[in-house]
Amino acid sequence: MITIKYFASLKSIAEKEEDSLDIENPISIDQLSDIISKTAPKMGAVIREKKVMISVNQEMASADTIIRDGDEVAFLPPFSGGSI
Amino acid sequence: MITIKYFASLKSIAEKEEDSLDIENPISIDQLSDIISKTAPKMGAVIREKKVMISVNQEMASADTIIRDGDEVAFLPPFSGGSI
Amino acid sequence: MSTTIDAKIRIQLENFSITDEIEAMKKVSRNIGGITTFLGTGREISKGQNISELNFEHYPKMAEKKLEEIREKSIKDFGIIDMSIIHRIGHIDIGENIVLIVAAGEHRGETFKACEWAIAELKRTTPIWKRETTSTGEVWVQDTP
Amino acid sequence: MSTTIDAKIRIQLENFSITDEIEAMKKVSRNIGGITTFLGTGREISKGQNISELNFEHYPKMAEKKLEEIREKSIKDFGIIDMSIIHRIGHIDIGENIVLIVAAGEHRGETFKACEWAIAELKRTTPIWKRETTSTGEVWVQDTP
Repeated sequence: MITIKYFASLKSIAEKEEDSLDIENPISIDQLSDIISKTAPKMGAVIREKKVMISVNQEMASADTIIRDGDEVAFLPPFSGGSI
Repeated sequence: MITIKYFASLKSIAEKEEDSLDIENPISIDQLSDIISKTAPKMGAVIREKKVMISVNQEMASADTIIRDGDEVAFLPPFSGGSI
Repeated sequence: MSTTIDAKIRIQLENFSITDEIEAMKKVSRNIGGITTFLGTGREISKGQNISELNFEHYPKMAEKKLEEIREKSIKDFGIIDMSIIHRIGHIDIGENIVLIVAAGEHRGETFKACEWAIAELKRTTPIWKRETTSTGEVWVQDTP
Repeated sequence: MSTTIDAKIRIQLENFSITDEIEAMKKVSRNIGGITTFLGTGREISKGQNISELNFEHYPKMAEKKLEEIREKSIKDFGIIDMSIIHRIGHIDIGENIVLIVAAGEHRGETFKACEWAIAELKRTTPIWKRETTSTGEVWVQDTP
């Protein structure tokens, strides 16, 4: 089971805050993005256009980062920093 | 009458905090320094060695600044700034 | 989320006291001679639009981890004595405190450098998002002006 | 010497509250987004010697005038919204607050620059002197390390 988290503006695009995917693994972030695109094309487009950053287990990841059962993948829109 | 003020370490060198000099004026800071040197040679030496700054009426002055009756001349050792 | 004032990294709903945070920092060492602090507050106007309120959301665990990394790197790279970083989340009104960075050192130069670097790094690396409410609606702020 | 918190330039015997000073500053404008603060405190060790207490003396009128000049130049040259400068005089114990500079602006960059310039300029131009008491006696500090 892979946990997927969406934050800020992505919550309304994904229409959820969190998801649990029971998928074959290990797979790459790139492959995971393909799977998400099939069920959530709007979210897939945002990922493909690289408008988000992706973390795996709270560390920044890239398209070829490998994810495994139990991992937490998060899609992160650009940070606002919370101040000036 | 010219008011003279001494601050910080200069108070113990001049052995006073303030002085009133009833001298002919206008005169330059340079000439005033000569007068002070005669009665207070230690203070005169400190002034001659340029170890102090001098202000006239709370503005920085130089050796050729002219002082007049009623002016306040202050001898200022280097500032510590009060912090790091 | 912790509210213990001794914790040097905190993400919290409630407001903080700058005096209390500085006094807590002073207890770290008697060699502190300078403390530079940056406070970010809620501005009324953003890109010409009047803002009525702000809301902050964070990625728990990851945000705290990033703040701790910033703190440790500030101490190591700039030679300061210590740093604390506090960020509020949830609803914040105009003029209220949002984020506080306290950099304490023996001398002032390194505390200015560390504090300025830390707030820039926080904005760059810490998963915290801001939603502004204006007369035209709510919007997640995505750029870092 | 004034103790009114609304006065933006003060030289005073008593301690000050950083929170109160920042809250007073926030009232100046609702467009303040960043406030950089520098606090100078009494260090325990100076040039390897243990300091037991500090005493500050100032040249009344001239010191206030210089601080006001620093404030006005900071606002003009760096484009900040406002600045307050408070310096204590008289007896100060180790760890106590000595000087506070609060620089408020719309954006953080100018507040860091203005605050750092202001404390350097204060040390350079403001007639305030520090006497350190150590085990070997009392000494007026004449350099600006």
